[in-house]
Order: sequence, then C-alpha cells, then structure tokens
Amino acid sequence: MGREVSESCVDSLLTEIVSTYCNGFYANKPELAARRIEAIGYQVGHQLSERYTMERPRFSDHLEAIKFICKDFWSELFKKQIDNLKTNHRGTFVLQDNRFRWLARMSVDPSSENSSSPQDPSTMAENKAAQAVGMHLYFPCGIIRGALSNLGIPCAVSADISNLPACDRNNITKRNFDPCLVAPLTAHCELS
Amino acid sequence: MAPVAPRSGDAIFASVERVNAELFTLTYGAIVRQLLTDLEEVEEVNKQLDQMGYNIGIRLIDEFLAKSNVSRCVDFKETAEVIAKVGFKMFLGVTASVTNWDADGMSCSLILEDNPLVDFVELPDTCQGLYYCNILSGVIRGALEMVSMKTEVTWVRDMLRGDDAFELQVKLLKQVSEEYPYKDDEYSEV
Amino acid sequence: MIVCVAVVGHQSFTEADDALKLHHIVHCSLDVVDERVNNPKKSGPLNESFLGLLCPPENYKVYGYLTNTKVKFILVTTDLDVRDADMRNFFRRFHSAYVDAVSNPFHVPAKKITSRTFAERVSTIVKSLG
Amino acid sequence: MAAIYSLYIINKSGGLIFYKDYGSAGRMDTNDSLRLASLWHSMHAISQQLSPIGGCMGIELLEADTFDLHCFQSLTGTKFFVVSEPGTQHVEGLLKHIYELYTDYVLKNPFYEMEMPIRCELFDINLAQAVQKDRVAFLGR
Amino acid sequence: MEEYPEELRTPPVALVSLVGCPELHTLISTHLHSEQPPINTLALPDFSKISIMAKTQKDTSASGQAAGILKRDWLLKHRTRVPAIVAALFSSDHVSGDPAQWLQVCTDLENLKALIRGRNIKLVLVVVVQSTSKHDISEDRMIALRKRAEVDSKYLINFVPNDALDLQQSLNRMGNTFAELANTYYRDEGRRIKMRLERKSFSSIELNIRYCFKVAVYAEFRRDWVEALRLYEDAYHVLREMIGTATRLPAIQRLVEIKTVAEQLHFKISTLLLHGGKVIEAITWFRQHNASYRRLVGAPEVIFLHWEWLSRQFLVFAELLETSSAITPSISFPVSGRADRLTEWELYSAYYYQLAAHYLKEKKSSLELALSMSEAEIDGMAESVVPAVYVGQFARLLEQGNTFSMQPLTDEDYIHYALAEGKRFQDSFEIIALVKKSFEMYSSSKAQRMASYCGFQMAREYFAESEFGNAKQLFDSVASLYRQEGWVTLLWEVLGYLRECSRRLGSVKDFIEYSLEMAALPVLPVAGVLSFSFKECGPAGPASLAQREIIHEEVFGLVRGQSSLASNEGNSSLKVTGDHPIHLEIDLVSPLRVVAATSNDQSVHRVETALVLSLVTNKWLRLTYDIKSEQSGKLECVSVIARMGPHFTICCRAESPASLNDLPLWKFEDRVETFPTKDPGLAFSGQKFTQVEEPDPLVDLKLVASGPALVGESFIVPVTVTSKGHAIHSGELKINLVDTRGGGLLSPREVEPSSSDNLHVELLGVSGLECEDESKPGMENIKKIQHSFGLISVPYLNVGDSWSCKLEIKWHRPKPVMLYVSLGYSSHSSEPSVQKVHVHKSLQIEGKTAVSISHRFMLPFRREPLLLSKIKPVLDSDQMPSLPLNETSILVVSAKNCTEVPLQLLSMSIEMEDDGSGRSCSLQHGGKDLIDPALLVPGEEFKKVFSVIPEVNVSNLEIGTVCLRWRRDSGPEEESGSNTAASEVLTKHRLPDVNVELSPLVVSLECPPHAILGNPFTYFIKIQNQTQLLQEIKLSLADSQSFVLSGYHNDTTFVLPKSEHILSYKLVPLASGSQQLPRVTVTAMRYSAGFQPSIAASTVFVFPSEPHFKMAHIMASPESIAVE
Repeated sequence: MGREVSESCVDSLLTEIVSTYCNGFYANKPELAARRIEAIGYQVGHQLSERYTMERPRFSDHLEAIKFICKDFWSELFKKQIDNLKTNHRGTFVLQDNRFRWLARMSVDPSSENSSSPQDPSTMAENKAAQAVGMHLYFPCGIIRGALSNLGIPCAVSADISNLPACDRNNITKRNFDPCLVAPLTAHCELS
Repeated sequence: MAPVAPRSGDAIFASVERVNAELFTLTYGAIVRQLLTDLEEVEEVNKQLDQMGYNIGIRLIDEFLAKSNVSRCVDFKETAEVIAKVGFKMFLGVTASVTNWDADGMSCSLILEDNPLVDFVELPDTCQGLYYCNILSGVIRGALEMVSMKTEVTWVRDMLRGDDAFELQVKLLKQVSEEYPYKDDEYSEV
Repeated sequence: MIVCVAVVGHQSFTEADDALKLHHIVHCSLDVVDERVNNPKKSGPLNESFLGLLCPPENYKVYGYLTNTKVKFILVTTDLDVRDADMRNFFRRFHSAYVDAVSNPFHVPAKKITSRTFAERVSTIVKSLG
Repeated sequence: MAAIYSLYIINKSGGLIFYKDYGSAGRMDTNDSLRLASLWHSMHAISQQLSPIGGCMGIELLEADTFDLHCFQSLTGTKFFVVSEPGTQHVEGLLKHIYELYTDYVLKNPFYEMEMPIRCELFDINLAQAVQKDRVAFLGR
Repeated sequence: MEEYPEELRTPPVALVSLVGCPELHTLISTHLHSEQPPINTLALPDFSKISIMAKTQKDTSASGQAAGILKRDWLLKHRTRVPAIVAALFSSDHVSGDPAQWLQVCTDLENLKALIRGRNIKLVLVVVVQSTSKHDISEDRMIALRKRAEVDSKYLINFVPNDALDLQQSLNRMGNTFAELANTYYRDEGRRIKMRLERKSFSSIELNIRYCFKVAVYAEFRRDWVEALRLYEDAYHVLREMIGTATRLPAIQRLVEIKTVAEQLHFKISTLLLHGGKVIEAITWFRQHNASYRRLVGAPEVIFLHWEWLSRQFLVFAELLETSSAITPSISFPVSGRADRLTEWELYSAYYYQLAAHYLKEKKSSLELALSMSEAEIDGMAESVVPAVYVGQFARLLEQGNTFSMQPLTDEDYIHYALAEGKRFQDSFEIIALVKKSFEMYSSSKAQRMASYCGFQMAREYFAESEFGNAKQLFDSVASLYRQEGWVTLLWEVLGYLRECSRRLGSVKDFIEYSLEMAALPVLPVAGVLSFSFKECGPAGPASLAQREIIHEEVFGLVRGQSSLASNEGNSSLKVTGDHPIHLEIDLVSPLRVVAATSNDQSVHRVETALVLSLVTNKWLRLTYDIKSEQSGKLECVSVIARMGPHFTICCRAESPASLNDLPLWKFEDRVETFPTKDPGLAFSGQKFTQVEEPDPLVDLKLVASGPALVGESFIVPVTVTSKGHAIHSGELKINLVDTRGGGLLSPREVEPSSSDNLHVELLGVSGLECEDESKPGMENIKKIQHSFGLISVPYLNVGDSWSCKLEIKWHRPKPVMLYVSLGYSSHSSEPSVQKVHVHKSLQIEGKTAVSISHRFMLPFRREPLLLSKIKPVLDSDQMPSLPLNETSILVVSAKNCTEVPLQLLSMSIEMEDDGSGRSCSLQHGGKDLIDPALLVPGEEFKKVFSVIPEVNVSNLEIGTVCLRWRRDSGPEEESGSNTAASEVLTKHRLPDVNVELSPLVVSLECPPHAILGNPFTYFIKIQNQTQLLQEIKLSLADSQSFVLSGYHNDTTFVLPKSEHILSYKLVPLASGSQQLPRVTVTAMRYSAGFQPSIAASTVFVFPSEPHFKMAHIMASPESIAVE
C-alpha cells in the first residue's frame, strides 16, 4: 500500500466539485454540471485503471474486467469490495455497495425543503434530495465508466440511489450505491 | 476544564481514516484540468481553486481542532508551527517547515518538499501561470479565518515551475476578535 | 542495442526513435499482436502481458507487450541474442514509467506523451539494458 | 444516577443552530430556546470580559441547585453547552466527543450550510448514541 | 524454382531400357509408367542403338583432387541414360527360327552383355510369343538362350501380346520383375558408394560431399526418404565446413560454387521435409540455412550475387511452402516458451516472398552500384563464358577449329561475366511481382498492416519506375490505413509520395489536397526529426516544421493562382485557373484532411457570406451571423465554404463522416485542443443547428361557450378571429370535434353515420357568418362540413379587423366533447409557398341532458285489486309494472331540470301511437294544460298526472311516449331578436310497457275522508269478485289502539261470482291526527293469496273537532281526481 492521505481530503474535494459545478457555474443547468462532474470522474477512473491493472494478466472477457472493478479496484479506493454484482447476461451489470463511503456522511433532511415547497413537501423533498445526492454520484459513476472504457469496455454507468440516506430512517448505517452499467454489446442500450 | 494534551501530527494521522493518496492526487488533477477546460483563463482557474480551498478550509478547521486537541495558540508563530507540523501531517501525511519570519513575526513561509498533490504532475507549456496547488493556500486562508486570523497566502516557490520546493508565504493581515453583543470596541486579545 | 521503443495506444503513437523503417516494423508487428490476442490459445501462457518475440529475427528482434488497457509496447532491438527474462523485466519497468506518465492530469489519453520525465526514465531503462 | 437534560449548539454569531432535549422537566418551545441561546451567548461573552486577567475563555461550568450547565466553546467560536443533573461528571469529555461528531457528521455533510440550523439525521443518531452510552457509563458506576 | 533443372526438381524414377521389338515399346512403357512406383523406360528400337548406354569415359580421379563438388550432368545421366535394367526383346519366331535368325539373336545378346559387363546393370530377356506360333517354341532353344544370356530362368519372360489376358499377365510379371531388379540395382549402387564413405576412402572433401549426394540420390531412387534426407543433410554440413578451408578455386567462384551446391542440397532437404509433412522442421531448417549463409556476402564487388542468391533462397522456400501448405493444410502451432519459437509469419509463405523481394531490392541497388563502379566495358568477354562441368562453376569455352576446350576463369573475368549477366535482367518487375504476391496473401489473411506495408513497397517500385498511376493508387490505399490509425510519420511519407505522384500526373486537385493535408499534419517532436537520414524519407523530405512551411507556401501560392508548378509529366503545368476551379471537401475533425466528397444537396441551402477573414494560429475564429429565418423548423449549418484565391474553395461539412467516429485523429493535437468552451451549449453539444419557431401569430382566436350544452338543443359556439398586428390572407378555419374520452363521436354499433340520431355529437353547421360585405352569403365560405369536422375559409382580414361565425353543435347523447379550432393563414398576400402561421384553440364542452323524465303508476285510492302477478313471482313481472284491467290507474310523469340554467317548459304530453287494433287503453290527462310556459329552476321538478284505464288484456301494453317541449329560459330580454334561447327543444321519453291483467278480486275500503275525535263512523270493506267463480275469502282485521271498533275480527266468507261482499265496521276514533285504520288482511283461498291495502290507503285523518274549511282544496289533490 503506497502513500495515504486523510479521508477528509478526498471527501472535501468531492463536496467542492459538486458545489462548484452545481451551485457555481451551472446552477441552472444541472445536466451540464452533471456532465462535468462525470467527466472528472472519468479521467480519474481512466488513470486509476491504468495503475491498478499493472502486473496482472489481461482479462479474457468483460466479466473478468467487471469483477476486477468490484474486487481489487473497489478495495483500492474504499478498502472494501462491492457487495453484490448482478447481471442480466445481456450486458447489464449491477454493482451494489451497501456501505458506500462517499455517502456515509451525508444526511439529507426533507424538512429543510419544506419551506421552499409547502405543497406536498414529502415527495418534493424526496426528489430534491435525490437530485442532490445524485449529483454526488456522478463522480463515482464517472470513475467506473472511465475505468471500464479504458479496459476496452465502452459503457454507460448510472447510479441508482434506491434508498436515500434520508429515506431509510430505520436503517442507520446502510447506504446503497448501485451503479448499473450497460455495455454496448447489447443492442438495447438503456440505462436502468 | 483540564486541557487534553495536544497530540502529535503522526499520532493523529495514524488515528484518522485514510485513503489511497493516488485517488486524491488524480482527483485533484482531474478537477484542475476540467476547470482549465471550462474556464479557459488560467487566472480564473487560480481564483476558482483558491475559492474551493477556502470553502474546504472553513469546514476543515473544526475537524482539525476537534481531533488534534490543540488549545488556543498564544501567537501567530505557534499557529504557523501547528499548521506546518500538525495540520499538514494530519491531512496530507506530510509535514512542512516554517521559515523566513519577518521582523514583527507577522509573515512566514511554509516550505513543503513533499506534496502528494503533485505526484505525476507536469505542467504543460500552455499552463504557465497556473498555481497548480492553489487550493492549499485557500484552505489555509479559510481555516485561519475561522480562528479569527485574516491572512494572505501566496506562492513563492513551486516545484512544478522548476523550483526546488513549494513555498507558501502566509501573511497575517489582522486578528479580529469576537464582537461583543453590547459594546463593539476593538479588544486585542492574544 | 535497442533502437526503438514504441508505445502504441488504441489510436495514437509515441516513439523513442524515429527512423521510418522502424515505424514500418513496429506498425507491421501490430498485426502479430492482434493475431495473438485474437486467438489466445496460440500465444503462450494465458494472457500474459508480455508477448515475447513478434517477428522472425531478420536483422531486428521485435518484442511486444500488451497492457490490460490495450496499450501495446513494441521493442525493436538489433542484438539477436537477448533473453526473454530481460525483456520481461524491461517491459515491467517501462510499463510503470508509462503509467506514471499517463497519470499526469494534463496528459490527454491517446495523445502523444510529451513528458520530459517519462523520456528520461525511458532512456535510463533502455540504457540499463544496454 | 446522573443525566443529561439538554444540549444546545450556538454558532459564533449567537444563533441557536441545534437544540435537543433529553427529557428535562421544562421542555421549551423554539422561540424560548432561541432567545435563551442568544442570551447565553452574550453572557458567555460578558463573562470573558469580567475576567480580571486576559485570555479568559468564558464560562465553562455553571452550577445551580437543580442543574449544572457545562459549556465548551471551540476555537472557531461555536459553543456547545449541556444542561445536566448537578454533579454530573465527565461532561467535558462528552462535549469534546459531541464536537467531533459535529465535525464529522455536520461539517462533512455536503448539504449542511455553515452557521445554519443543523438538520442532520446522522448527527442526531450518533449524538443519541453518544448520550446514551454516556448515561450507561454512569449507570455502570 | 523454375530455373532448377527438371531432374533436380522431381524425385528420381527408376530407369529401364527396352531393346528390340519396337512395336511393343509404347505399350510397355505406358504400363511401366503407370506402375506404382513408376518406372521410366529408355526405349531402343534395335540393338544397334545400345551404344547410348555406353559408359562415358571418365576424365577424373586420376588425380585424387576433384575439380569440383558435383558433376552437373551426373543426376541427369542416371535419370535418362544409365538404366537399372536392360530388357532384350526377341520375337519368338526369331528365337525358334532358322539358324541365321538364331545367330542374329545370339550376336545381339553378346553385344548387349559386352555393354553391361562390369556394371551391374541387370539383364532381362523377353521373348515375344506370337500366339499363332505359340506351340512351336522349342524348349531347348529357350534354355540355350538363357544360358547365353546367363540369366536366371525367372528373368526370361514370355510376352504374349495378342491375347488380352495373357498380355496383362505378362505385363504384370514384367513390371514386378523390373521393380524388384531396379530396387536391387540402386541398393547395390548406393551400398557401393556408401562403403567408400564408411571407409573414408575419399581423397577430398568434395568427394565426400559428392558421395553423400549420390547415396542420397540412390536412396531417393528407392524412395527411402529417410536415408536420403540424412545423407543430404550430411552433405550439407560437410559443405558448410568447406567454407574457409577450401582453396581450390579463386575465392569468389569458390564461394559461388559452394553456395550453389548448398542451394541444391537445401532445396532437396526442404522438399523432402515438406513433402513428409514436417512443416515446422522445414521452417526451422530454413531458418538455420538462412542464418548460416546470410552473413557470407563474399567479395564486395559481387555482393549483389549474394543478395540474389539469398533472395532466391527465400523465393524457392516460399514456393515450396505454398505448394506444400496445399498438401498439409493445418499446421499445429508450436507452444511458445522456447526463446526461438517460431513466430506467426514464418508459417506464411507471404513472409518469404516479401523477404525475397526485399533481398532482390538489395541486389538491384548493389548491382547498380557495382555497375556504376565498373568503368570498363564488360560485354565483350561475357559471351564465351558457359557453365562448366561442375555445378556452380563457370568456364570460358575456347574453340580451336572444331574442338572446344574449357578454360577456368579468373575472378576478374568472372565478375565481368556476372555483371554482364546481371545487366540482362529487369529486376524491379520481379520485385513488384513478389511483393504483390505477399501483398495478396497478407491481405487474404487479414494482416492488413503487413499488406499495406507490401503495398507501400510495391508503390515505391512503381514510383521508381515512374508508373505514377499505379503508384498513386497503391499509396492512396496505404495512406488511408495510416490515416485511420494515426501513424503520422508514415502518413507523412506516403503523402509525400502521393503529392509527388499527383504533381507528376499533373492533377492539381489531388496535389492541393495532399499538400494541405501534409501541411496540417501534427508536428513531430524535434528529437525525432533529427534522426531522419535523408535517404530514408521519401520525396516529402523530413517531417519537420520547416518542410511543412515550404509545402504550405507552395500550395497556397498555387491556390491563390499566383504561382504555378511545372509538372514534369509532359508539357502541362499545375495551375489553378478559372476554367478549372477547384472545390475541396474537407473533414471537420481532422482539419484539411480530405474526405470522400459526399455532396447530397437535398434541400435548398442558403449561403451566408463573410468578408475577408484572417485566421490566427492556434486560435479559433468565431464567426457570427444574424440569420433571418423565413422557414420554421431545423436551421442547420450544413457546411462552411472558404474561398482562397480566385478559383479555389474549401468546403467543410458540419457533419462529416469522420466527425461521427468516436475518436477523430487530430482532435488531440494542441492546435485544435482548446475548444471554445465559453458558451457551454456550444462547447458541449457542438451545436450546429437550432430550432426555428414559426413567427408567433399576431391574431387572436376566441371561442366562447355559454356553459354546458344541453342534449337536443343546437348549441351555439361563437368563434371570433381578430387580427392584431398583421393582415390575414387566405385564412382557413379548421374545426374538429373530438370525444375527450377517446373513441368516436358515433356510438360504435350504428352503421350509417349519415342519420343524425345515432350520432352522439354533431356539428350541424356554421351560421351567421358576418363578413365585411353581407352581399355574399357566408355559406359559400363553408368548404366542408361533416358531423365532426368543418373547414371554413376566412375572408381577408385587415389589421384590426375581426370576423366571427357561430358553430352549431348538437348533442344527441350527454357527452363531453373537445372542440378544436385552428386558424391557418399566411401573413403575406404574395407567395402562398411560405410557411403558414397556425393558431390553435380548443374548448371542452360538456353535453348534458337538460331534463330527466321519470314516471310512476299509482292505483286508485283505497281500492286494491288483487293482481296475481304480484303474488306468484313471474320472471318479468319485476321490470314490468302491472295494471289491472278496466281499472283506473294513475300515471304521474315528472320532468326534472338537471341543468344549471333555468328552463322553460312549454308542454308535456303523452303521445300513443295507436296501432290498428283500436284503443288499447284510454288515457286522459287530468288538470288543465299549461298555457304559459312553466319555469323550471335548476333541480326543480314538474309533475303531471294522467289516468290510464287499460281496456284490453294484453301482457304488455304500450302506454306511449312522453313529449316534452322546452327551451332555455333566457330571462326577460328573451324576446329581443335572434337569440339562441329562442330555439325550443322537443325531448321524448318513451314510457315502458305495462302488463295488464284482470284482477279476480278487488278490495276497496270506504270511509269518510276524515273523522272527528270521538265521533263514530262506518268503515266499509268491499270485496268484489270479478270472476265467474265462487271465491272463499278469509279476512282478518287487526286491532288498532286509536280506534274502538265493533264487529268480528276474523271471518271466512264466500263471495259469489260477479258479486260484491260488503263488511261494515263502526269505528270510534280515540286519537286525533292521521291515524292508521285497523288493517284488514284479505286472503283469497283459491289463490292462497293474502293481500293488504297499502298503509297510505288505510289511514284517515282524525280532527280533534269539526273543522271548518272548504273541500275544494282537497278536491285539487290528485287522489280525489282518481276517486271520482
């Protein structure tokens, strides 16, 4: 294990990326902000995959590469592996991390939005919160996409925050991060 | 209250959650590059980096205080030392050295030989004038501001520009003390 | 002596030496790489990065190396008796140099590597092999 | 048997950004708590001035017949104070711990805006655990 | 391979000589040839010819020093002139003929024996037996013959040609014998020489080699491939040792000889290996061969000989490999790991062809060099040089008179000879042919880069031969590959050639294209450029920046029409002139890279022009145009056309094929990298088009509907078009009625939509078109009206004018309907072509039923007919009310206003369509008809009473249809003029049929309309038997606390047919108010049907005391009507 830095450094950077692009440049254009954040992630993933695949035999197929992402790659980044990998054998893979570090410190409070949206606060807050957290997920998505496409698997990666931090009050520590990616070997390339 | 003894930088660094530095380095690199693409002007990028640093600093200081148990520094000298020895160590895992004090002890230099931010980095010719590590200055400025020290942080030396080390000059502009609810006369406390 | 070391990415190309003939050699040897990758059973120990000798030793010896990220390193040398072990070693060191080079945030993927340190490192590695 | 009654967090400009009641008798409504907070803020400041020697950090412990009030002010000016049963021990430790929780779960939550009221689920949870643990510790003794 | 002598190329075949009886020779030889293994024949018609086989007296080995390694003719001799067997053919009648013939036979035989004496050539006698004289072959003659020939009896063969069967036999026998004998012959020969080898009894190394060679050949004769191979290899190795040791010949020729022999041996070896299917071994062998001889270049003057030789090695091996790979298709690839493992290409003959070509090139260049060096004119002494006796040696043939003598050459002579020979050949075509071959092979095996390299070499040869047409074509294909893979350096070189070609060919366009592309190629690092040595890089020169600038200058001078380049091709010079203007299609993403011009000008393009532009290096030039769009839709920038000089334009399409590829080549070059990202939209989507909205209409279109429509009425929706802003030309109003709940406005069932009543909602028409000029009636404007669609033309409207019409819509069923009205018009009178402006308005209109009509039947007061259908549950009795025959029933019809607007009720009546069968029932409505319309406020109900008396006993009686005439009440000002409300509506409601039946019993109660507290009154119960039967009636009277009554409570009586039974009770009311009379229950035993008067019927109001009021009030109440 090479050199290390405090986790807060990375956390702060991530936070700043998002706030810079979402509140700064593209406050009104979330989709543009998202693309930028994803792009940053992409570059990181691209370079990291280059590093972490040294000294290992070439992957014979896509599945191997994706397993690599789930195991070694992920533990390099988060000191833990992906918890669950699913696939429909038609090119869609679902990676699931039940304790995603980058969401571990986030709590979104619906009530905070109540003021802004008196009508039907719950749902309003829901999707607002989802959006906010989603912004933070473009970066990891970018990383995965960057890594895979550098391994010769062009793909689309999207994160699905099925249960938001704010949503599951019963479960304290659980933070789900399920990026779902679609490799273009399937004709129907739709992200789910 | 009985002040808990301040902990050494290494001790804290050992205790805090750590991550692979490559991730940090590359992420930062990617940010800088993206900013360059978006803002085009190098100056803009410098500003932006500093701003981001500031935002980080104003939050990070509290973590620093909470985990390092440093009590209030008697003067700016001590502050600088703490930053160099504890602060840098605790977050970046490296220590800086403090030198070049001016006469009235209001400005000094933080020297950083080893800097995880710049591993692998080489500035292209198009990016001359870019302060690659400008985020650091922002962080320091922000952090000190939270402990009521207005400072000005500037780069003196930059390895990416061929210097032999990174040198940050920190100049203390003024020390604002808390405002009092019922009277607001300047009250310098040190 | 090693007359040419080439890094061949998906698209682009960076070289340590520029003689046209070497370009041709390197370029042609890519066919072999493809050949080997496309039917792995032929190429020896499964999916090892090091591909070994690519072309029949006519005047030059051409060695290949293929990273996981589909980047190819081609080495052309004039001395016809080099050991695979040396080559392996060479490529390993070269690879790490390459990785650091592309980790430079200002390096555009698939673009020519314009890094002085990389150049230096490569030349030292090459020298060390003589 | 000792107990924590309530916890207040006051930002540097004297605004109450967090208030939690752990079953004290007189539960206050928001306005009262706000008022009280700013009042306490000023008192704390005044106390520093009262000090004959400089460099005073303000009130740290206020003992009343029915309760103790422990206060901890971070160097960044954020004040944490806890109202507890008289004679409760080790509250400083608790306050320090709370401060850390604050840095971890409030300041590191990207959605928290500085100086604003704290609405962080994770903070609440961890805080609750801390206080609970604390209680248990006392029960143990 | 072709230049090898045939005997070398083919495996040796045993040779048998036939003598005598020439007529049979063809027959026999064909047979032998077809044998397996085949046998060649040397056929001599008669014994005088046998001298051919005679030994050639050897001039050798007097001195042990051999003059050479292999005799050139040795192999040939043993293939053609030295048979293994001599077969002497005698016809039987000669054998058993007269003494003279016999004598002849004997002498022939003697000569033959003399010839083969000392050589162990085998002798076979063949006696040709003519079937005619079969019998008379004297046995002793035969024996005598054998004795003379000294051959074993089994080598005396009777040959019987005439009889097919015998012929076949004798042929087979002959064949077998020959095979056997040949085998022994060659074995013995081989053994003989092998002996010498083993005994090392050879004076010189040359002989050693020669012996090995001979043994190998003899082994081949015997098809003993293994031994042959072994010995050839021995020979080869020994030969290799000779190098450096041998001293016999002058150095150069010595080497030449050795190489030549080595070549032969190698050829034999690899042939044997390959035909043995040992491909890998063959290849490894070749590798060694190549390795061990490559460095033996020999003397520098004749180095070209070496290259030629080497090239030939590759060529020959390539050919062998190619032919054999047909035989052994699949090659088991050796597993890697060995350092010197075979690589892919070594299995492709293409590889060897390529190298053959390569070395031939070497040869060519070095030959040219040598020629240029050798100043002396050389042809003179070349003629007389001929191949000498030994393989790979040459000698000068001197002729004195008619005798020839060989004279060895000095190396100088030899060099001259070689040069002279070399000059005779035109190599470059050979080279091209070779490369072409490998080119094809590579491309067939998908090794495109290899292939293109070969292509490149071919092209270069063509270029050298100044066949620029071919060259260009090839270069082009090569360039495309390099382009696509981004190999800048190589591309540069190829482009250089292409540019040169097109210059030579004088095609300006290409020249410019290539020049531009070259100028645009990314610059290589300086370090690289330095290491170019000029001879390597083609006509383009080094890919330096300076070079680029030169090219750039040149081409731009050209396109500006300032300069013109002399194309060395003929007299024409490159020039861009007015009569040949040039237009280039340029790729967007790789600037100045030419793409296949796909000019599909499908739509009308508009051109925006800018004035003179100057482009700064490394900066983007942003052009801004303000474009006035008169077309709505997608406005796209199709292409940018730049004009340089008078006659030159560059067109750059926004969507070029390459820009679609994910990774355009030069995208990452510094010059292009800095995208203009100030405008994020542009930066990201590289926005090339925008959506042009049609001009927002300055017209407003109003639809107003006064509340919901009512079913039946013709509902009026006024439409107003007001032009504010611009005039309206050729306006058109489209009207559409659409069911909001989907589905048509027709009820699905009905078939013919024409008839209006199955239409739920219907657009009746457009009324009250008030145009500027009332003169022309509005109806003309109506272009089309259907029940759900309307098209109306709107007259010309000036600014500010307005125009309106009314839509009449009729609802037949309650249903919400969406009314869409869209106005299409053009704002300019002039061209109708231009886009029409459209304004859309829609309005949902609810269609409601105005009045809901309900009815109910009542029986007469206090008169209860027993209706059996009520008792026994008849299935349909429930939905169909029953009425008693000839009894008066009351029908109350009520109409309720269920709209939000007040309605006026004009009339209500019941129409009964009387069928022929007279009046089925009499029906008159009580009360007077309403004179002035009754006002129904919303929710109010209007009742009207009819009395019905069924007169025929039918199961279902039609009562008729309620006709209700009403209209909207539009308040007091209703009378004023043409108002919508005026239209009155007729709503019909068909009353359901009723069931009429005769009631057997009718119970009627009689008591005064009211009673007074305390005053007794009589209460009659009349039971009327309407049947012809005696009816037993049980009746019981319930007690009631509000009355005191006298009379028995329960009783059973009989009622006579058609008569009435009356019971009377006296009652004294005890309580005041409306009181329940004691309830009577009548049970008709016959029908076991009990029935009770209704509660309503059996109540009476008890006044506390005598009231004072008029009866009239009560009389008005419907009940009283019924009573009378």
